[in-house]
Amino acid sequence: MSNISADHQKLDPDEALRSNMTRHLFRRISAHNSILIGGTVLGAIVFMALFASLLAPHDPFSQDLSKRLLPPFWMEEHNPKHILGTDNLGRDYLSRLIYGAQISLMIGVCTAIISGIIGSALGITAGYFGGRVDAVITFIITTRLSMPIVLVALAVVALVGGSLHAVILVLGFLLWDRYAVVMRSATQQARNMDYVSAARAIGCPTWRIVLSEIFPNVVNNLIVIATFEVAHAILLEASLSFLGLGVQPPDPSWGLMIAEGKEFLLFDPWIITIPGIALSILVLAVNMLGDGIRDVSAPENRN
Amino acid sequence: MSKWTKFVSFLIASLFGLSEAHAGKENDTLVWVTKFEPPTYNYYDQTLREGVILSRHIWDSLYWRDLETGEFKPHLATKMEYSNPTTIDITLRKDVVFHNGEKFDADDVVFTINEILNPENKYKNRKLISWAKKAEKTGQYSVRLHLGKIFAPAMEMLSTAVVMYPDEYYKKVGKNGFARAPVGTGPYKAAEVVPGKHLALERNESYFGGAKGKANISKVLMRFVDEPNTQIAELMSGNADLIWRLNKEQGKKLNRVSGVRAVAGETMRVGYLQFDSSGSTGEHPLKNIKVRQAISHAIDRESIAVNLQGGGQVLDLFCYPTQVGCESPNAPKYSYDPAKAKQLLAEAGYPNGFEIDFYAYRNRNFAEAMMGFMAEVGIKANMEWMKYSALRDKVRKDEVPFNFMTWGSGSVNDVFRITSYFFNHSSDDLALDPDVKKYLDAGDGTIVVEDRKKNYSEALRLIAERAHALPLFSYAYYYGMSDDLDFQTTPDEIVHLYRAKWK
Amino acid sequence: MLNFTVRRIFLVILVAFTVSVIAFFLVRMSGDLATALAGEDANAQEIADIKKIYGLDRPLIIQYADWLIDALRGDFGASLYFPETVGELVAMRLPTTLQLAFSGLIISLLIGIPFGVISALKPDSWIDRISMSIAVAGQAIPTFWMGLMLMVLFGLILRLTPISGDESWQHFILPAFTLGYYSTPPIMRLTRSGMLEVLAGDYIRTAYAKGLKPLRVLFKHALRNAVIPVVALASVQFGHMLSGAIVIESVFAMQGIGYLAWESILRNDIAVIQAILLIVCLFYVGLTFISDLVNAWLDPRIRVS
Amino acid sequence: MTPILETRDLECSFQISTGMFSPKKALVAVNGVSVQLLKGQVLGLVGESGCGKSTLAKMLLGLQRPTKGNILFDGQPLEKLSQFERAARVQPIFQDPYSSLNPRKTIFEIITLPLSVHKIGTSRDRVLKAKEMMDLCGLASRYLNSYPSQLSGGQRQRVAIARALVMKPEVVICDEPTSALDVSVQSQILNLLMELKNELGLTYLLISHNLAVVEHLADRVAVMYFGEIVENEDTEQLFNKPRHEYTQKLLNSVLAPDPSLFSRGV
Repeated sequence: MSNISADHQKLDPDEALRSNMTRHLFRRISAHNSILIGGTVLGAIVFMALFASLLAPHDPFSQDLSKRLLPPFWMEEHNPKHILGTDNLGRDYLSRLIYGAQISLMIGVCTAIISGIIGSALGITAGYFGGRVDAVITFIITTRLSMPIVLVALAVVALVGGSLHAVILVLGFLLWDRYAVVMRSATQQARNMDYVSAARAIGCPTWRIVLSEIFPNVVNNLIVIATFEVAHAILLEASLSFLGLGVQPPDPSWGLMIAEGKEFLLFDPWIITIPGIALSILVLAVNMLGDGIRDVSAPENRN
Repeated sequence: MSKWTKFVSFLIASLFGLSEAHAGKENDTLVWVTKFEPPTYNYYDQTLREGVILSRHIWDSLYWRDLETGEFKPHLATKMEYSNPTTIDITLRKDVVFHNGEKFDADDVVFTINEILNPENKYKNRKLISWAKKAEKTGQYSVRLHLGKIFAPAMEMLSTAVVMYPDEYYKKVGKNGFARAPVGTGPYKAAEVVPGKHLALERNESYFGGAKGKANISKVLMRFVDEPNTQIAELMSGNADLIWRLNKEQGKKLNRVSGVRAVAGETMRVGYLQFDSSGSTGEHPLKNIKVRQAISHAIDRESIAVNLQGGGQVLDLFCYPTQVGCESPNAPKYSYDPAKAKQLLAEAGYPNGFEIDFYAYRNRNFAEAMMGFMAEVGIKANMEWMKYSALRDKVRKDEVPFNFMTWGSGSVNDVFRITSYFFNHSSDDLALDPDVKKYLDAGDGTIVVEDRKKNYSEALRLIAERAHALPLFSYAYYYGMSDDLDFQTTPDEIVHLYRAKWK
Repeated sequence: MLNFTVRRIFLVILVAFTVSVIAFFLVRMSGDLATALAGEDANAQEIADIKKIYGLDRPLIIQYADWLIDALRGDFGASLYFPETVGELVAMRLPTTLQLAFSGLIISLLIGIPFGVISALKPDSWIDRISMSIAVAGQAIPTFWMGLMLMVLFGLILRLTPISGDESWQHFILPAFTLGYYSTPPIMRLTRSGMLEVLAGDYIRTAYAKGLKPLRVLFKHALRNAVIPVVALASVQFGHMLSGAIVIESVFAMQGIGYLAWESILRNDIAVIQAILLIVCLFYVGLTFISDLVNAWLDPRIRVS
Repeated sequence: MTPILETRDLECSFQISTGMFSPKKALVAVNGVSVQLLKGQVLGLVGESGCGKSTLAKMLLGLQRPTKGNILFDGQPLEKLSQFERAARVQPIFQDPYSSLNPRKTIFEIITLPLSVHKIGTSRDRVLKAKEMMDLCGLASRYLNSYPSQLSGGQRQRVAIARALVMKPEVVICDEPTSALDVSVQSQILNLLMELKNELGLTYLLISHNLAVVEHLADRVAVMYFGEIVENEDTEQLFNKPRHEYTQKLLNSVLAPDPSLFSRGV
């Protein structure tokens, strides 16, 4: 944080000329607001996921077929023991929702990490070395972009079978394109900086230049994209689950909960509304956080 | 709805000029909305249930099994009898014409059977006839069918699944031409085929009747909608008269909606757990008979059938009760008894349970519920969810020790198509029990009904006693229909629309 | 320019070839095709027969070469499920998907551009906040959930629109809206930032100074310039919509290629999946190719680099 | 006196591809340049932008491989030295102190980067060394843990100088060391450079636009024009009696100042 505010103290005279101060301030305030709100909500969900076993009122896997589909508290005939009712197999819906946060977050975060590693490695390599290396990697990126994600993910998951690991790996190996594109251009920018030349003149080995000179200067892009990709992965997993090839039961991902509730949509819409809203809030929070970070770190990118 | 919303709806509706519903009694059109469109209307070239159902409407079989009594009744044929155990002599009706006016005679029967039988013609559902060897014309209205070897349910097949094509028309339009403009003798003719959208059927006014009887409703429109909620919405909004394969909740809730109702219907599809009791997939606890019995006692099949499915019957034998040969009074029954299951597990040397991979391809909620029941006695089953074709493949490669699958017997009302199929040492057989095979071979090898029943009974008793597989329950689901419609469900998983009528 | 074009065409072909390899091997490895073909109640012998009949027992490389040569001739083979050839099948289903994607695109432009313009005119005002919230919310709601909710509301409760199917243009309202809404945020954002930049430019100030009417300045000068990158984005979004159509078509039971692809994956109809993967890819590459050309034509600097 | 750094017929050309199917063309940036840097002296290098000055500097720093010709250091071909050895002897000071300092690193990290790359000294030693260098370059040591963004342009350039000198190199390549700075700061930095040169016995290659600066500081001046050295003389002689037509033009343009020459940069 100190780093970011330190960068803000540098006032670009050009910028000051062009935009008036109030607007600038306004944007920063609203950026901080979205970081605050998004961060708080996301923090709450992460907390819920981390302490699921303490927070959940029931065992999320324990079934009771005679108590299926009990309605949530705002409806008549609800059971006070199950605040959000029970699911198709009579499992406590609130507990499953709490545990589901674990799975959905895990999918989002792990996918973003895997794709982040792949995409940054490709992007930085292409951006730093340029020339043929860049041409080959650009080609790989173009090829990847031309393949429809949902279709390929479905085909692969159909091939290897749906499981938490499979979904994370498949999405991780598919969602790296945005990282690669952004990191490539950020690296191209950074590598033309004199501090890179200075490091080379010092005799710094290439790996060290990439890791300690280039990477710290492009990593803020990485964080912003990562937040969007977390959201993207969570939604994609939900779509895969909806089409029947996502995470497998009894693990309760929110996407799977929506998918399982699909058949009750018409008469018991609360079954998909609850995880649907939870999912939307999670994605919204992650997106807000990403937006905020981007806005806050935007002026410095214009170097 | 408030005045305001009504006004806005009216405004937008008139703006968009929405077409009014075309379903219903007023225009004598039954709209049946179902999930899958048959890939082709050439019945023998596909395996989809919807296609099988259509075969009963557009075409006819030689005999017809009465849906109420189960008796075989003359239909396209006036007489069918065995002249010896591998030869059937058939005499045909003389007054039947196809939808296009072509006369029905022995040439059509011989052509149809020999055409499908020829492997070079690549019919995807050749197995419907593959038990026969060849058909031979013995007169303009008589045919002799050579079986090659004894096939007990031949009569059953000829009375349901084997339907007759018009030879002249078929030769003219070819396999794929026929697929888009099918012609038969049946109670309905295909009036309009719009692939990807719908199929319109019209009543065959010059239908000969036979054992099926003439159709009541003059037009049937079959529409294909993937999403069950959409199907229900279409029914509730009056755009559909009949939908099927609803689950229990949908059925129950639908009954509270005015103008429509839901009816539960049982089918002969059997759910089962298959154990690798022979150990051909390697070492695992299921090789121990006590473990298999423990699992059989651990799962509350009744509860799943009642609570999750809302219908169907719990089965004690590995077959559907109406199937010929599906009786065995001395076979043991496995009641829901977790305590006994735990005790059996302890005796088998697994007092703390064990972990095993559990494969399934449909009814995820049933599988999950079973996993829950097993977890209660200490067995941790890890679900492996696969596509049917992939799972089937894996079973045949001896890579699946424990699976939950289902079997519809191809709507054949004979244990030959289920019990014999799974225990005849084929690659689908994980038990490889020579005693069971011995009795099944004896049952399959005769056409004398009493001998068959005796042998099958022994085989079924051994299967249950040795817990090679656990039959779960028959499948059931709800049909949703408009209140105007009078429609009876049947367990053969076939929607007999020609029997439907308006109230 | 010619050089640039030739280079891009070469890249397009290379990408298409790579995708064809990926599509072929990815799809071919998923489960046994013959088992799928034979249906649920077939036995081992019946399946072995089918394998032989369809030539599925040959080495994969040979099967690939066969397929590629035929595909180059425009023959994508026979569907293993439908009686039509894959070419006929795709030709039959493609219009629905194109109509859906196109109307989705129109809707997202109709929402995205005006909101983007308004929020750029009054940045950080409440209307800016609201349109940005709409945008963010659009990205947070799963499409299938939204589709089902819209269906219940407009189709079932209000009875304003048909519920499912693709027979008339009314059938496209809900699905196109659902699909389009999801693509609105990027268009809105880009319009907004483009407008902000253009409005800050000197020539807009000059135009105002010359005494031109504000609306005229807005539409004639500002919007026209701000919209150029949006057009480029729109072509890419169109490509995304083709694949987004899978979920939408499945929800609304529309017989397009998205739904066809999904069904084909479920029943291992290999030739169809391969063809669709390739076609969607070609669409995407083709669209970016065209937008690249247009951009290069507009901005000569790109050609050189 | 033997030159400490010497180039012989140095040439560098780039392959420019004009299209996939047309042959590549060679763009010659540096063409047969032979210059000598004498120990303890300052060689000024002047010329228009794009004339190949920076390419020459890059080759001397080992950032660009020459296409032809040799670079000799103390009479030895430079290729024989590893980048490591070369780095200890030749160091650069860049034009733009905003881009030459990594914004994500502290002043301490920046100054001691050469030491840590070359694994010289313990971390304690490095702190002392950094403070010593900062002191030498006129920077208060309280900036040790600051980031470049907290420093002014002049201060940044001092950091860049400290980094260049921390390894005690023999030659420093100064590529427009002051042109990005405010006029008021420029002379401070130039004075600092001269002080350090005398104190540490350094040899400079001073690349500049500013002929006044070159005249003031350089012992010899080389004029570069389209990749070639057109004149290489003692400072006094060159400024008094320019021989080459281009040099004359260059000097004239200074007398009648062309604003475009001065306003380039940020």
